[in-house]
Amino acid sequence: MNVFEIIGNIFIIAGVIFTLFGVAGFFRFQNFYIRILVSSKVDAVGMLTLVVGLAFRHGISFFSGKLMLIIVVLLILNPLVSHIVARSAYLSGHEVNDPPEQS
Amino acid sequence: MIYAMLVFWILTALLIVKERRAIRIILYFGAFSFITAICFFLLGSPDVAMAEAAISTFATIFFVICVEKYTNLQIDEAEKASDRQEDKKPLTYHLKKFLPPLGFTVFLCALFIHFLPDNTVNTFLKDQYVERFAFDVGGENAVTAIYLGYRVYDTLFEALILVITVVAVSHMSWFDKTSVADGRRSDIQRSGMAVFTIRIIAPILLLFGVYLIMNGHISPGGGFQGGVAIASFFICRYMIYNIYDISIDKIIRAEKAVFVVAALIAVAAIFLGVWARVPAAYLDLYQGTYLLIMNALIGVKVACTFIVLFYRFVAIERL
Amino acid sequence: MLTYFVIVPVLTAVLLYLFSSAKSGRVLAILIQTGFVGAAYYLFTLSRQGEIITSIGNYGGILGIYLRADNLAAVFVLLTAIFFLLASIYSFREKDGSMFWFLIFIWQGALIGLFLTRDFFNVFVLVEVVTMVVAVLIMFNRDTRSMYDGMIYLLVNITAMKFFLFGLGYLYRLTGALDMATITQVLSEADRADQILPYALIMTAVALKCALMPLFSWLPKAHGSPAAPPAVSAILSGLHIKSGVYLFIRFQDVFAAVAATEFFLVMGVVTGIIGFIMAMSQNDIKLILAYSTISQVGLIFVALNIPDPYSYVGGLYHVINHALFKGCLFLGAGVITKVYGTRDIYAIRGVLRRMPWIGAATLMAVLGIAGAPFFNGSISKYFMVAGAPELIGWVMVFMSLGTIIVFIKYATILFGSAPKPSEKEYPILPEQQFSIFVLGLLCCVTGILGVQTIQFLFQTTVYVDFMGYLEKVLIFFISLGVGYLIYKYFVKTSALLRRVRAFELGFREICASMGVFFAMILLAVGLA
Amino acid sequence: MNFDIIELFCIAMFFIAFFGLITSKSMIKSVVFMSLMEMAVIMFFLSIGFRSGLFAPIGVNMNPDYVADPLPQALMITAIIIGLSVTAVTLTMLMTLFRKHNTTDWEIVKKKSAE
Repeated sequence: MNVFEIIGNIFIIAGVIFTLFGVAGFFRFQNFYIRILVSSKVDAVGMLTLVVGLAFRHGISFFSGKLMLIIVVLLILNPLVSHIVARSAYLSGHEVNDPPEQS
Repeated sequence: MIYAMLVFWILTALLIVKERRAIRIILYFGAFSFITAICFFLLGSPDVAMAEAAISTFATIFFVICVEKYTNLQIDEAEKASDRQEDKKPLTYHLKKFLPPLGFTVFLCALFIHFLPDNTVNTFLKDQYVERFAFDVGGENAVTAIYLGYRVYDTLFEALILVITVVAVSHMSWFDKTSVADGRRSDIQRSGMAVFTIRIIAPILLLFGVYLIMNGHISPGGGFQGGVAIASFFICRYMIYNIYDISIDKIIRAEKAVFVVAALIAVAAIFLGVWARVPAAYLDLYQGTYLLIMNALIGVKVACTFIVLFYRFVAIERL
Repeated sequence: MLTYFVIVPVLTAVLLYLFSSAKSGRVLAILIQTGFVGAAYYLFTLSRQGEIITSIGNYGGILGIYLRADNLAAVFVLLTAIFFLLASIYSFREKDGSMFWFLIFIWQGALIGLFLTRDFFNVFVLVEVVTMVVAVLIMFNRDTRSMYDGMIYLLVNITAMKFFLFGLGYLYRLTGALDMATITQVLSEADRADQILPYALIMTAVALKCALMPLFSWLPKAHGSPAAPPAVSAILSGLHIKSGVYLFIRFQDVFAAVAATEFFLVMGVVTGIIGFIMAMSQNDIKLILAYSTISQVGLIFVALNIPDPYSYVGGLYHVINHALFKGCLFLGAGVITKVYGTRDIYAIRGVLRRMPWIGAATLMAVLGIAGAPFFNGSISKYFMVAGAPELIGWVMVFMSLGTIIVFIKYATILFGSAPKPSEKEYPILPEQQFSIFVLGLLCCVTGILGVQTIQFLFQTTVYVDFMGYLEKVLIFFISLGVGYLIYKYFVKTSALLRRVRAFELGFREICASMGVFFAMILLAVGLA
Repeated sequence: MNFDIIELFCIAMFFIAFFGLITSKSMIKSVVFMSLMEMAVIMFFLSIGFRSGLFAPIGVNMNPDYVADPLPQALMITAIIIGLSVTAVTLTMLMTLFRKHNTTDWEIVKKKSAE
């Protein structure tokens, strides 16, 4: 196991942890907008770290180049998806603030 | 890996069975198609996976437009009300309703498994295809070789089905004319950020489509997948400029013309057996040209079909 | 060479759609159809000297797709060509012309492809093409009822083809080939237990195409759809349903080891009997004809599954005869409903007086389907019964008694006094009269020259025993009398039939019946 | 018995879809279940002769023992396209029926069409 592979494994483990936190947060929060925020973490940080880890494991090769391309596309598209979901929720009249709690 | 994915596959299907609200069914269906595409890839068939991924995009768009209309027509409210009534009924009522079909299905499934053949897989045709395709049809992608070489007769009919689909969709719709008034603005509310990002993505998509078509015979992909990618470039165009200015009539005619040309080339090159008479020195060149031209023609044809379908659904069915 | 029989109509369709105006299009269409009949006849004469095989692309082995024209296929191609020519002449002035011709030509090309192909997956693709085309043609006039009919037709048939594709998967895994000839060879040496499942799956789809008993409910909707163009109904009922019968004949040959002939024989009897009971109960003339198609298909299935050459030839001949008389009746019904402005059988009277040519043709077709002496139905029914064991022979006589009752009911529209023509008279077009009358005349000709026609088409020498034929004539007249009595005292007044009339399965029930049929055939083959 | 696990998954999916077809009231759901049924069959075709470790049939001088079967793949691309065409056509019909009857329930549409 060389240095690249070790770094790659660390990245992958970190990515899995990010994803786990994202999923946990998704179930933890009830507000729709907070859920979007949390789930976009899964997409952006978790996925990104995983792909970077994979690229490290493979060293410098054609395959890593393709992975870099995927990272670029992900960086462009993930925020866009979250943005559009949140925007259309807002436009269709979803409340931003939590409704006052009834006791 | 594949088994884990298959378990998810079944779970999504069960979710669809259980769900009553149409819009959620469509969302689950999107997830289902995505998982299916991954399974196809894991089964060693990137071509089919790509086709499935591309198709599911369009299928989801069509479904969403349908369901959107359906919600606007206030059917959904009525259905929700009836759902609520159904939910109030006791459990025995639901059991009575669902047990007979469930029992019947399980019975059929048991019969099916009881008569399951346990033969070994016969690889008679596979071996021959894998060994001979490079000589007979050329290229490096065996799937494309079969699709455009050995079984191009089937492919022609498949292209014909797309022609019929376009005709059917424009004929059977409630809207009589083929296209809406050109240059009409659509009613979507655009977001500046989306437009900005799509402007970056769209050229990449177009390039990707052309790449898939040009490399169809040596790498995964081909005319069909590339054509769908090109069609999605036009979706991006619609989202950026927000205007219906594409003349659908012309595209429909172009599509049919391309079909005729593709059929004639297939007849000339394959049905007449010309490839067998080409001198050996030129065979590679001949085959490469043939595959490239056929891929390009099918790509253009599929792109035309999907543009027409998309514009029909977005511009007319949503009205 | 055979590929051109498929490719030419398809390309013609697209080119006509692209480049022709409404007027030139229809003239060109008729001309091309006429040429096609000549080509089909040429193919038929060639096929009499032996099977013609075309390999697409000359790839050797079974790598490519093969087309073949043996005697059976050539007869079906000839029938297709003639039928489409007459239907095209009939709908010469159809509105929305370019679209109509586009669909008709594609339909023709795909049907011919279905008859010629020797490749299983090709069958799947072509059936899907045909299904789509037919669905569009059924709802050609876009009224609400036909929209629902077309939708049911499309969904049900596509679902059935999923069964077919699943079976094809098992077949491919077992044999490693898609070519029918190779598969036949491999299956003859394969284990019987391995063939049961693919056979059951594939036959479920084929049985749905033929509208065998639990799976019939889509057919009257599709064939009797009120707003569909008459030519479309005629082709559907006369020819299109036969593509299912043709596939059945082919697949029975392929799966010789597991072929469930007795099962299909019983299903044929059940289909025939329930078909004519349903037909009797209807009051809509198009629906009567559609349900009678179901009963006739049942009769054909009985004949094809009797292991006797006479019955087999009789069944094949009945396939052709049924195309002739049912085509004539449907085309005639198209004109009659237009002229009278109603489809109610009790409201239409005096067709013979009002439209003598069409009335005469309809009369000939009715006599043909009822099996009157010297008409084609009697010849094919004679051969069918001649080869059958005695019990089945009497069952067939019973089934033709049912047909006679149905067509006594139908024939009442011919007689009586015509009501006063309304002020806005629908013009009876000469070309429509022509094609209806030609079909009616063919019913008569193929009856008088029955033996010679069978000799000409199938190269099988058959003999009509004079005394036997006389006996059949006697049986016909007895059943005619009995049928008239039953019609007079039962059909007209029965409350039971009124309840049967409303019987109609929805989409979910048809799917469930597909499952029932699948289980039935699986058990029938597996426990045999 | 000698069977493949993927095959069992496909059979399960086929019958889940069948169950959906015979129980679903909504027309949209029926269309979705038809797609599901088709996916089950396609998955079955692709799994014919598959074992883990097979590569995609792309490259030169391949050994048939180490690549997946290319024929089902070529066939299934055709099947997928046919499936999409059917979906598009059916949805168009559905839209027309919605507008006329304002419902998606099979039973109600059947009743209203018969009038």
